[in-house]
Amino acid sequence: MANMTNLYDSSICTACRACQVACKNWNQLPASIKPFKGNYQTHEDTDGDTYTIVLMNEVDNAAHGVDWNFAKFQCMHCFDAACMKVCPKGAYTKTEWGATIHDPDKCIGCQYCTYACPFGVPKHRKREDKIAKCTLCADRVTEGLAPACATTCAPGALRFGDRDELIEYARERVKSLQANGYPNATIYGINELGGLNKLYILTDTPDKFGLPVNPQTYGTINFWQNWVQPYFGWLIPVALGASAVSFVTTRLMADKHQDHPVEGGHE
Amino acid sequence: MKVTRRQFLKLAGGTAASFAVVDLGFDMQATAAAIKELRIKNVTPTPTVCPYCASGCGLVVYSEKNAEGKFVRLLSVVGDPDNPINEGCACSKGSAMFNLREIYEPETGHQVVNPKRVQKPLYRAPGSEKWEEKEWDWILDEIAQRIKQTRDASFIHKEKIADGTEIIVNRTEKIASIGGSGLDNEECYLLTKMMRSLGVVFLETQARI
Amino acid sequence: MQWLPEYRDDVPRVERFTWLARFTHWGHTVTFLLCLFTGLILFLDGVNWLAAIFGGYYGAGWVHRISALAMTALIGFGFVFGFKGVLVWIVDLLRFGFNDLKFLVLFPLEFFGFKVKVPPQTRFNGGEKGNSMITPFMVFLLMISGYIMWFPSYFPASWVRVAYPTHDIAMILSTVMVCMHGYLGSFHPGSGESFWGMWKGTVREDWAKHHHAVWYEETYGSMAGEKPKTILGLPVFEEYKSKPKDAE
Amino acid sequence: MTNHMIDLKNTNAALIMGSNMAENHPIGMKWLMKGRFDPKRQTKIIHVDPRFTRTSAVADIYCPIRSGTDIAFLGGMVKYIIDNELYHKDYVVNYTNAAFLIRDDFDFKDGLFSGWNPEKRSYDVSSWDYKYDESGNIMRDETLQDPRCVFQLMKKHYSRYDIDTVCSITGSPKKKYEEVLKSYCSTGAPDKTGCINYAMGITQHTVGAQNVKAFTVVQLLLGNMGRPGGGINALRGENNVQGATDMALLFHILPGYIDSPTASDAYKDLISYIRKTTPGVSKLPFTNLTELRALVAAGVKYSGWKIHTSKWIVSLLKAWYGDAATEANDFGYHYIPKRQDTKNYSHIALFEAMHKGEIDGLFINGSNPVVGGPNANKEQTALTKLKWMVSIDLWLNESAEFWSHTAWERAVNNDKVQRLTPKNIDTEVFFLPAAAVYEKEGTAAQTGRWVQFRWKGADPVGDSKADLWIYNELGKRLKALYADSTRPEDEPITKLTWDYDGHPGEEEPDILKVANELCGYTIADGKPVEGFALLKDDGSTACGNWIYCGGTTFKDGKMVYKPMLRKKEDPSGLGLFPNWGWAWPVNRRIIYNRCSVQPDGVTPWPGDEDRRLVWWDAADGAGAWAGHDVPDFIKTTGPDKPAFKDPFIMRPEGKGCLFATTSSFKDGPFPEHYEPWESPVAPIINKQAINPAAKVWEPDKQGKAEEFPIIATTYRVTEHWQTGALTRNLPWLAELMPNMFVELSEELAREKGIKNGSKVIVSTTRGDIEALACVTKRFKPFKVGGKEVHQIGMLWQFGFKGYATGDIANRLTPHIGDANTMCPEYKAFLCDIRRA
Repeated sequence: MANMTNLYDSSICTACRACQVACKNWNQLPASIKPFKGNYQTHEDTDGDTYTIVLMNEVDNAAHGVDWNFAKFQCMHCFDAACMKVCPKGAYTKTEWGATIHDPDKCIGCQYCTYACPFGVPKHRKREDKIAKCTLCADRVTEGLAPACATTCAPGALRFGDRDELIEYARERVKSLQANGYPNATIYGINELGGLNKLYILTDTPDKFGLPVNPQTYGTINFWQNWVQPYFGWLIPVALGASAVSFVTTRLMADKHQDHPVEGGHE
Repeated sequence: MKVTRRQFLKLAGGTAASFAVVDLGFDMQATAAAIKELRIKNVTPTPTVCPYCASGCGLVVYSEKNAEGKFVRLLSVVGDPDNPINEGCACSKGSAMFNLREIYEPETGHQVVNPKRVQKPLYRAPGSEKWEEKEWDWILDEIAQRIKQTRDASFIHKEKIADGTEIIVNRTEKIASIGGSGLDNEECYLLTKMMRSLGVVFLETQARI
Repeated sequence: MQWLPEYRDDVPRVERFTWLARFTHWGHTVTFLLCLFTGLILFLDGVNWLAAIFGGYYGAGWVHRISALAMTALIGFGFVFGFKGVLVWIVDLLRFGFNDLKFLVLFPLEFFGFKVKVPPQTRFNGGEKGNSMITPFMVFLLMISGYIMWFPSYFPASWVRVAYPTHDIAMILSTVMVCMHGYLGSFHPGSGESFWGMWKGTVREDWAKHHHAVWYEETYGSMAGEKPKTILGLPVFEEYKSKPKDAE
Repeated sequence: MTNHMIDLKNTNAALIMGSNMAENHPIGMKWLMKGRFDPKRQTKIIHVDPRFTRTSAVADIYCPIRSGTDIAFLGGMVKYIIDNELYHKDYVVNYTNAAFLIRDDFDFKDGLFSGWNPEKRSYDVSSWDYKYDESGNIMRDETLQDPRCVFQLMKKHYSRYDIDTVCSITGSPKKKYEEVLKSYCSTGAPDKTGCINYAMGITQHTVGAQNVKAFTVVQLLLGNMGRPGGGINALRGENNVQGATDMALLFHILPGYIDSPTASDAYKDLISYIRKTTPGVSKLPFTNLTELRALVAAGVKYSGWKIHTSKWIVSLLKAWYGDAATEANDFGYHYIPKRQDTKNYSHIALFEAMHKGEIDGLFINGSNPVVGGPNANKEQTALTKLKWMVSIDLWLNESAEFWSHTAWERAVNNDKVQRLTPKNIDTEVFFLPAAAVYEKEGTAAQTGRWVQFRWKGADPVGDSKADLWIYNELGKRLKALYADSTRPEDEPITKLTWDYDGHPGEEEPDILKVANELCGYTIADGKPVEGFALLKDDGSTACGNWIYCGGTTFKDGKMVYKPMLRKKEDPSGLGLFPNWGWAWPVNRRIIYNRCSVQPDGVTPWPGDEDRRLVWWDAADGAGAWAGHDVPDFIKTTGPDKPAFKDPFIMRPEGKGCLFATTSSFKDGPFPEHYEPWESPVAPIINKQAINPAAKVWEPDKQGKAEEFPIIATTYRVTEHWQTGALTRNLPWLAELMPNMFVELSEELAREKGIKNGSKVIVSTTRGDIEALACVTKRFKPFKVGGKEVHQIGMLWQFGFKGYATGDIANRLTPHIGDANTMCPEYKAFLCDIRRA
């Protein structure tokens, strides 16, 4: 099944943040007004009412003087999704086309996913005590529409389509960028975390955009999910089982030594 | 992937809006139950034009109507995919057009009318610290009275020009009008016609500044 | 088949636990079990019925939190009002020694009903000492990690990330301990009387002599009158290892 | 815009100057990006701006420029084009006035053109004119060698603008400047076009109009006017500022850009008015319209399309005064107010008059001068001198609540700034809640002159009403108040046509009635006039605005309002979409489009076949102009007519003006660099400190570099719009830009000890504001005339109302405007900044 995703091109994005508003418009999200802190990027992170933001980073660049790097940031819809791994209620599912969908009806607001996510994307929405995050506009895509963010993007920095085809296009584009003053241009999302269902064309290395260079699922999460949850838990039934066996065997043995009064201890 | 353009939603009249449609190549009915139903399905959009910069981007308004066809509430306002200027795109301002009328409350998430919108004509008396709600009839009559008083008291019908002859000038310099660049053409036209006929010469719009 | 030994007040009994100790113990039992069952809803899949008992996940979540708060309060309560008792307990744990090791080695046999001869034990036997060390530590971990998870925004994200597996592991280990403790403290034929010790506060004198010979001797037996060495005003009976009294 | 938004995809290079296009006209970037990825165009995006913006972030070349030095920048470009012979020779010779000879008494010295009158601080413009031969023809030299030809005069004028001098004025790094020159001037090749996109960064200067004029010179030299992908594109900021201007909500014009009359001999009656406003007829013998018609039929030299002015004004008067407009009463010409000849009524003048207490009543129609007006402290105080004020808006904006307590709170106690309380403000305020854009219907003209209809998609909130309803009701009530009057001075009202009510039972006015009057109808049958060529000056047609004539038609027994058209076809592939909405004039999408074909009228420019818009079709009967676009030319003007090679039909000489003759400009026929009113440096290229013809309103308020050494400018961000009333009240936009901030360089921040995100105070002679600091790498100090100058930038979109609030930047800006337009100089003034 083909994976459908957004390709974001940082060389085209003007950071108008229409995607951010269109997302709120489509997903019926209230504003979360926070004070200005000295950067155009007013939201430092996604929150329960903000599924997507645009990262803005000013970087000195010897060749250009200054670069103002933009990167749309939202759920990366990782193929190997940590949120899905840790969710105790199985609220996360993966669609056939690669979106990681969170079901608020199953969510109990425990926020494990928030901290498990290498990008810290899923966020707690206080008024409902549920997690909320980007759905890749699954409701739109299922009906044949592109996601709200990609639909509204004026300069065309967001393209929605078949992941493999987008990767092919991105490779060409990055080559051209590398030849035209952006030697560090790169694609982000092909292999990171075993593949993201979000792709980025970056004009520089990911760290210059505020993206983790080599995102990893946290070791503690892996330990927990791969060892603790599946194996350690068996200790409990083992303990219960042993008690049950003991319950029987001690009484059987006691029957053999009828000469000893039980009440004073078994000896 | 095939990106096709097909008639997505059946629309009335000459206001057909087609959408950039993605052909996923498989039946999407089987997807997770967590996915919400498309809330603009079977809703006829109304085309309009963005009120912000002068690029003239088309927008479409999706509204919920009751059985009698009366407007109930907004569903969404998005870029008009048919408009050749923006082809369905909208910038952050255009994308926020829903908020012009309605908002989602942060505390409850409920959809309510934007509380900043003024819903009644208001009057502020000289020296007062507050507004008073008024009816349209009252306020329009009062304004018409003020215009007449000021105009009649300050009207210059005839004036001598440099060569000493007297000509009709029909103006008042006591009334001024500014703004109007956010109005529709028809509204601007009525405004310019009304103001000029009142003799207003202090007539300005945002084009100047 | 007999579940618990009969409670007999026609035989001599000696006091084993004060009302405060018993109160905090059973308080912990209740709150721990509430936490456990409400928590298991998250740990296990397909136990929605369990959540339903507590009024759904939302309700279960609050039962979990309130129980956790109650447990924390009990600990505080125990420390404040039973400070001396806690110290006694700790001091007894500090007496972990050769006899306890021997007990632990032999214990599995006894556990399944084999007849073994265990060395005389102090107030708490080797197994109980182990439980007394592991369970509180686990509860401590559960508390810390639990509160971090409850209020994640006040802690560094890395702490929160560690808190989840910690809570899980601590839960598993403490639950294992609690299972064993619960069984041994009640239905295990050898220790049934200890249930009454915690329930009524007293145990049969013969049982005490048999199972906790050192404690019995120090408290009620031959050495009861001796002025023990003290640390912080509390009795320390180091020597008794060297001159054990045969219980039989 | 001479071209339009979609046309940006056809360009080879876009020079964005004085505009932050990506932020303020984001959809324009869509089309530039299409061009960038089109292998045929490979559009280069060049951004010239004092500050590295989100436009710069995606531009191919970014070149910094000190605020207010655009003419120096462009003058250097003109010199570069001429020196390197990069101009489009055929175009320049045939389509511009380069070859025209100028009068011998025209001269330029020490920064002053000939005719300067130091007492009046104005020019006698008579020497800025062409040389005529005995038969009244303009003398020309098509070899461009005559020292008195425009081309040679221009070459001489800009010879002073060498790259080093320019960079020492503008503060641009030389390397970057050269990159811009090389890249943009390459569009002088006949197969290439380049467009210039500008906005208020160009116009809001004391040399605003001349800045645009400098674009004209560059674009004409490079042969970029009237061709797809070319043009001078004013990116207009308000959705219908074009329409409001078309409708003449400006003191100096009547609808359709014809002069508004003054109380002077030249405008004393209709015939005088026509004589004054129609090119070429001033000396012709006529005393009535019949005689004029005969003269026009016989042909009038150097008149251009404006020869039809009489038809436009008479049709306008017929539309306004109906049966009361007859030839006997000059068609009611005297009902239109005549302003004082020498008095200025523009925004600054209006508020100066108001401040003096000369105005009693004010209408604010969806505007917010307390935030948006220059010298906002003064403009706010001016409002207190009114007896009454009407504000029509969606929100209680800062101007509607100028009397409130918060309106007078100031961050800094400054005894020069007046502070009042509601108690001592006696202005009566009437607030009329208006419906939002999609709660009503009507048309708007976008920046490319496309007029599009907006349908009603929702009901107005509460009791709010469409502005059309408000004006209609008010008009009706005024007419009722004057109904019994027989006084002649009340005739403008009693005779005014005012019939826009909808069908009985409908509350809303009938918008099609307004449309019909606006676009013109025949008096006899009330049916639409199909185009302005059909308007008459005998009273048989009525048309509220001649340039909108043709916007309506009659089809299948019904009136069709063309802005409602939504047919999405683009046969040419150039993005013209002729049946989408309607563009004035007569649905022409690119004006001056005669230039897109060679002088012979048939051959496309070499290598540029696919950008030919119109052509002469000899096969069509006796021959006619045809094309993808509606030809901006008289359809029947064939090769046999002298005007065949005159593409600029609105000009008397028919050519694009490198040299602006006589009354076109008040401050010179060639753009010359002058420093802003408040400048940190002494003049470098001439001896004049500021544009000599600019009117100084408040000489005592001029900030001096010793006290205020930092250049300040104001601008907008993409998340907010204009004064912010329409965005700061929207939570989704308020969260994106929640507070007022000042951008400054890291260097200046270090010097002043200012931390990013901390509070700062910015002061000028007009006032002080508090804002948050945004310390950025995107501002860098300029090296100007050998010294380092700092520039800071502020958002002017904040105020004390709405979800996003902050101090009003315009409390700092001066009351001084452009010499021609009086557009205030918001973009370059002096200030100081300190920690709060």
